[in-house]
Amino acid sequence: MIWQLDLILLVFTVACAIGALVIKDLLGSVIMLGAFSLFMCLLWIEMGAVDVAFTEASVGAGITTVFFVIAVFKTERRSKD
Amino acid sequence: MEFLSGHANYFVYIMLMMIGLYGMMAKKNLVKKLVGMNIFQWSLILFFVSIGAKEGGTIPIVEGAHGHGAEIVIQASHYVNPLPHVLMLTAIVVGVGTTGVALAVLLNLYKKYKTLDEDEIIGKL
Amino acid sequence: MKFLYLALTLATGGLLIFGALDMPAWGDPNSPANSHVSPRYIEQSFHETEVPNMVTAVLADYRSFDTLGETTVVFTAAICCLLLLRRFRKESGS
Amino acid sequence: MDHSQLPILVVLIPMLVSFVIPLVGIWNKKLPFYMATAAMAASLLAALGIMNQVLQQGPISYRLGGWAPPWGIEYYIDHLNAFIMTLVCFISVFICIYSRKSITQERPGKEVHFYCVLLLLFTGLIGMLVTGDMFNIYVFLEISSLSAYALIAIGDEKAHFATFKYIIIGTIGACFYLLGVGYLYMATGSLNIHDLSTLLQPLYGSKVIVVSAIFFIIGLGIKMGLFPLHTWLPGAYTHAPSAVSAYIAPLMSKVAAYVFIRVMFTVFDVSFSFENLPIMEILSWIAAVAIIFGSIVAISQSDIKMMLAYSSISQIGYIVLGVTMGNREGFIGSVLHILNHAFMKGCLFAIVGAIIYRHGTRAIERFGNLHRTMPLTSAAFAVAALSMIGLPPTAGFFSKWYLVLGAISAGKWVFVVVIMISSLLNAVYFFRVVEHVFWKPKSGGTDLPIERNEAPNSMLIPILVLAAGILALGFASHWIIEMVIGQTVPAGIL
Amino acid sequence: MIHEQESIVIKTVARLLVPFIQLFALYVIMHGHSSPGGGFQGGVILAASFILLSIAYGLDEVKRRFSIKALTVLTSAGVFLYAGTGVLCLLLGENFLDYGVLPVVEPRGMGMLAIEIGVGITVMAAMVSIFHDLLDFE
Amino acid sequence: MEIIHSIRPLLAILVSLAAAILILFFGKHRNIREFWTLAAGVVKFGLVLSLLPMVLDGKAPVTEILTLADGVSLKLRVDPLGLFFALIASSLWIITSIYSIGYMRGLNEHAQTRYYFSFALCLSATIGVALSANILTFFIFYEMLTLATYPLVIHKETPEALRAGRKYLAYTLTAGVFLLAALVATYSFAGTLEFTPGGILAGTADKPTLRLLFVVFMIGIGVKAGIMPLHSWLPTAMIAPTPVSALLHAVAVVKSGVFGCLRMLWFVFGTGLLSDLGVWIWLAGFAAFTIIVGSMVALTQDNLKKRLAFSTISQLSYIVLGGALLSESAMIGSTMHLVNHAFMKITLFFCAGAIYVNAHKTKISELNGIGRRMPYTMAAFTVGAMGMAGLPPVAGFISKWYLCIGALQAEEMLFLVVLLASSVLNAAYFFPIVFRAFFRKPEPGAGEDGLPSGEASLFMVVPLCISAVVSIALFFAPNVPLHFLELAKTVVQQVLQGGQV
Repeated sequence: MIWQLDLILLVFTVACAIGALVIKDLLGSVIMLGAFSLFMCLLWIEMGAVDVAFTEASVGAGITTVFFVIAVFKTERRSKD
Repeated sequence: MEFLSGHANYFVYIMLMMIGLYGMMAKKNLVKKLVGMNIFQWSLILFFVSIGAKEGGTIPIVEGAHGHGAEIVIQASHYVNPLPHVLMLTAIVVGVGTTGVALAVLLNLYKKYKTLDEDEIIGKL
Repeated sequence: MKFLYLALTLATGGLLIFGALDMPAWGDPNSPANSHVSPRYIEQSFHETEVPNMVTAVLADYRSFDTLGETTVVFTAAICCLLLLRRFRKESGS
Repeated sequence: MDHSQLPILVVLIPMLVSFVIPLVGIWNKKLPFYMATAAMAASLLAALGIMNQVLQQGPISYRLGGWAPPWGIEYYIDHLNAFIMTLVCFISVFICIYSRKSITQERPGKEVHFYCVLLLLFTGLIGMLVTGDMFNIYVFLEISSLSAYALIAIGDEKAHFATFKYIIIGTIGACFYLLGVGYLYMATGSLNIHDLSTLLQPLYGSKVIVVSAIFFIIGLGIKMGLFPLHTWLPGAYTHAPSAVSAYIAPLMSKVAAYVFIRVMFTVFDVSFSFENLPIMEILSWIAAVAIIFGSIVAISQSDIKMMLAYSSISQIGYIVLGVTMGNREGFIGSVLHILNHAFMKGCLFAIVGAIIYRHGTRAIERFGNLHRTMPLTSAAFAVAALSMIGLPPTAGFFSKWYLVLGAISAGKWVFVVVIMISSLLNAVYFFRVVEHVFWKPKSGGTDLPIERNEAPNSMLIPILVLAAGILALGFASHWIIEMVIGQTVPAGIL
Repeated sequence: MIHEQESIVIKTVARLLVPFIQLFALYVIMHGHSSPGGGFQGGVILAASFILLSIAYGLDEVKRRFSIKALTVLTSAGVFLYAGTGVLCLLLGENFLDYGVLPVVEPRGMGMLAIEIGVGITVMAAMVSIFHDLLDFE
Repeated sequence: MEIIHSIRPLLAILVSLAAAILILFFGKHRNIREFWTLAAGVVKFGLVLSLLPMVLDGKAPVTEILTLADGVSLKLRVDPLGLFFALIASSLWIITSIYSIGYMRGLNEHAQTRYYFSFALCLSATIGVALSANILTFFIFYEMLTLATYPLVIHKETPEALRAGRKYLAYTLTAGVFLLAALVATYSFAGTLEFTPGGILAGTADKPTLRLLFVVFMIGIGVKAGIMPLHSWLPTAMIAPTPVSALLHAVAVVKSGVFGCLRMLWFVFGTGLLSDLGVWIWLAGFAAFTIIVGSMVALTQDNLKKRLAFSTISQLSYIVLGGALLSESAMIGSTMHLVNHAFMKITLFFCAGAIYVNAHKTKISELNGIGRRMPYTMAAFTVGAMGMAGLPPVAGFISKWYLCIGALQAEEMLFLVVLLASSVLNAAYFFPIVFRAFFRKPEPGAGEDGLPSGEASLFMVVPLCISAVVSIALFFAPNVPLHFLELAKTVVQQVLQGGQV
């Protein structure tokens, strides 16, 4: 475990999480959530949780994002907050 | 300082959890609420995986297992704790199930009210 | 209203930090979580189940009922989406 | 079949049947109802078998996958969960029979998947009841929650928004529960309830344990609908289809209350719950506020389902108040109230469903003449309402009796007063409805038609069974307490 | 939202990719014992391949090949395979999901394989089904 | 007391329950329906009467039905006081039933089936109250009585009647809640709820707590007994049909209240404890206040039924006062007044009902000269009025006599003055009615003279004559008809001896 890498990943994860909530464009927000999920996944690989990371990559970053994107396309992209 | 470095992961998970919780409660847009919900759930998963982490442990797959199984002696300290991983696999799947159902409800809501803003929907109820 | 939510969030955060004060250090191999149930999984699972991937061994054998529940969750989610989204002929007819 | 396999069968039968229902539904739309009823009835039989076994031999342990408890998942059934399981199965069977006509009228074309999801909800509830593993409870909690979300969402036009609110709040609740499990796991390394209870003994000073207890209370409080966390409950109960309200209102919060009791009294022991922290003290005050709040808000409702939903909030307060009093009488009162309230609320919501089925209204003002069009239903309503108020010899009286007794033994006179005030408030809002149903003077056109138009038998019989149950439980309450509930009182409670 | 794509490039690439993705998914399911992966991950990847097809060729095209009924059947069949394995153990006289009694070589490994396949099928079908439902909703 | 197991007490309750169901079943055929009412009344009276010899022999028939809580069961026991009340209720039910038939048919009232049904339920509950062996059983029947009376009170279904019903429920249910609290507290102090002569609470808690408990008990029971600050539901409930008022005021509801009051005073607290705590004087004070103020308010009422209602309030407090004075004669007087007041008051109400059915008059000022057209009715009324004022040869004299002697024995001259003053007041508000009826000429104008040509139907006149005759008979031979005086003396001896032990 390399603490520099660890630190960078943690910072990016938090940044993505905040970004996902702050961005006004819903599609951007949802993509940001996917990125958040990917950083999470990297964090877990780094902790030795390969199975969780694999699942997160496929389920979290993959399917969940797809669902969200469909929902956003079906509804609207704008958001007031 | 030692305490901080030893608990850095916990603090990050706490921070993420607060972000997610705030997003779920305070954001007016329903999609944003669900984004918050996902962040909240994943921060919980991060917490669980952190419990199982072990300094100097490797991924929980037995090395050199093929062929000659029985003779291998396995030391618990060599591998990270697999139990939280198992639990979290379940939690991830539960999360995606919840998201799916929530999105289904959300689409129904949009069809009826043509908006995703909570206040506007309450106004139209 | 936002202030209330912020206060609630901060209260939760405070509670979590309060709990974190007594937690074992991150990655401590001797923490209770790493020394009570899991050593048996690590040390014995390969002998007991002949599966090298401990996660799979625990997932599909020791705690396989959880996994059944989890699969049921997926099944439930699918049926729920079906119930909520799919149009049925009778309904559109009426 | 070997008797030792009963604990798994009670969960497995509805689970397997629910998997089959979508397949059967492709070619036959009628069969799923019968399958669901049969599955619930089979579960009921299994639950009765378990009950019998528990009464004769004491608690049962069942190892899933054959693994010894702390490593594998264990089913652990003692008097408390055997009792509540039988209750849940019993009510389920009758509400399932009841739901057929109602759901065919309200949501035509969705019966197949409705019964599949209903059965999954049932599976989730039973799964939470039988298991002796903290994480397993979470999994089944999510099964039941997901199916409840879907079932509520197919209700009336406001149901979707109520469901969305419920999803958000419910997820917070479930996650807080999981967080509590995580903290316990971190402190002990175990997930098994009985393993935890021994491992936790030396750890009660730890902040981790305290925080986990708080998260359990918040999480389960949300799932129960305890007062400040109840905001999802009125909308969800009101806007769900009537059959779903009749199913969810009596059962879901009760099962959450069971988990609450299990966590606070089996996982943590009595000394921790009552002595280390003022948690129980605070909770009992919250419960007292919930009782009064729910009753007062219920009075101002004009929609009967909304009224019943707020009344549920106040009744949950009773249950929590009883267990937090910390004595035998209070605990017995609580468990008895879980039983009684399940019957009463099931009956009341079923009656409302029958009224909606025949007359399509749930505004209390429009119930005039109801006793002429639906005499038996009105009589059942009167019985259930009297029981809610707590008049003897209906069942509601006896749980109130034990609760008051508990409050007096604990020396908490304030709570005696609270229970007294609340039963008066209950009387106010129930007699308002009773007056409309039986005596309201005709007021020009808004009344229901006079000719007799009773609900169809498949709805009427479950209503009457539940109403008869309320009376029977009243007379049998001491017997039930002696046989079962007396054994459920945790060891540390005198 | 998703109509038949005009771009021939996308169609061709998708058609080329899908078999490999599916092969990988099957590998992940079958090899969950000794490497990361298992029923969930494999199932989701398998679902992703169908989702890719839908995106490239349009939903109707995929539906024609892979009907809603088939999805329903698969969703149920997967969980049923899982629970059925457990019931088989019950019928053979042991506790639920105690694979030790299965009459095959390496009973535990085989039992796990069976349930992983079950999980894979269910997850795949469920995800595709949710995807279709979300997309189809009007 | 020798305990013998017998199913008759239970049967006495079930008879009218069964009748209620039969009435509901034969709702369409009014003759059969009313036959059941009467038949059940006669059977019930027979059953209660058959218990009398046993009780006079010093035996206590007991029915234990089922256990309700640890150490408390749904249990019936016939002791002298209970039997005393049961005799009153069951004998008056027969008379009231006959009268109701005349009244309801005379006015062609709606929803008669519901009326008879609730009536039967009411009686069932009243007998239950009378024969309960412990407070919990008492409470169950007491609340059942509340509910069974509600449909009777709002029988007219007008907004006014509904309002009266709401007020009635508000008062009685609140009282029920107080009673429940008191009863649970008693259970947790004493560990038993059995009615025991001499009380069960002595020495179970400190004095301030017991005093508080006493107050809670009295609030719980005092509403139905109409003790003054808690009385206001009673005049409002006058909106009900007259037989119901008669039942409410003379037999079932208020009498259950005072009966309960005596039960709590003598069998839960016990005379010894009461004088230890010194609380009896509070109750006696309230009762005295109620007697005087109730009579004064009655003076101002022009509505006949309202005047009777306030008279009831005042008369009930005689019983409470006698119960609270704790001297032997006062207690006998109080017990005797239960029966005397019942017969006298029911006569008065029957007369009021007969006047209403026949002449449609409700105001006293309209009654000029009615005595000439309805001589029997007004004669009976006069008998009742004399009894109320405590004049011989009507039974009211006996109870007042005992009460006055009791006040002397207790050396409380104030209460003696109260009793005497009240007699004067009673005379002051009853005799003007008699005077108007017999000696004033009908007011001129208004068509004919607005008065009926003759008596009401026999169904109404016969019952009111019977009850008037009984009121007189009770004066001359208080022991002959049903051994009332003997029973009352047994009760008091029991209670006082129990208190000494």
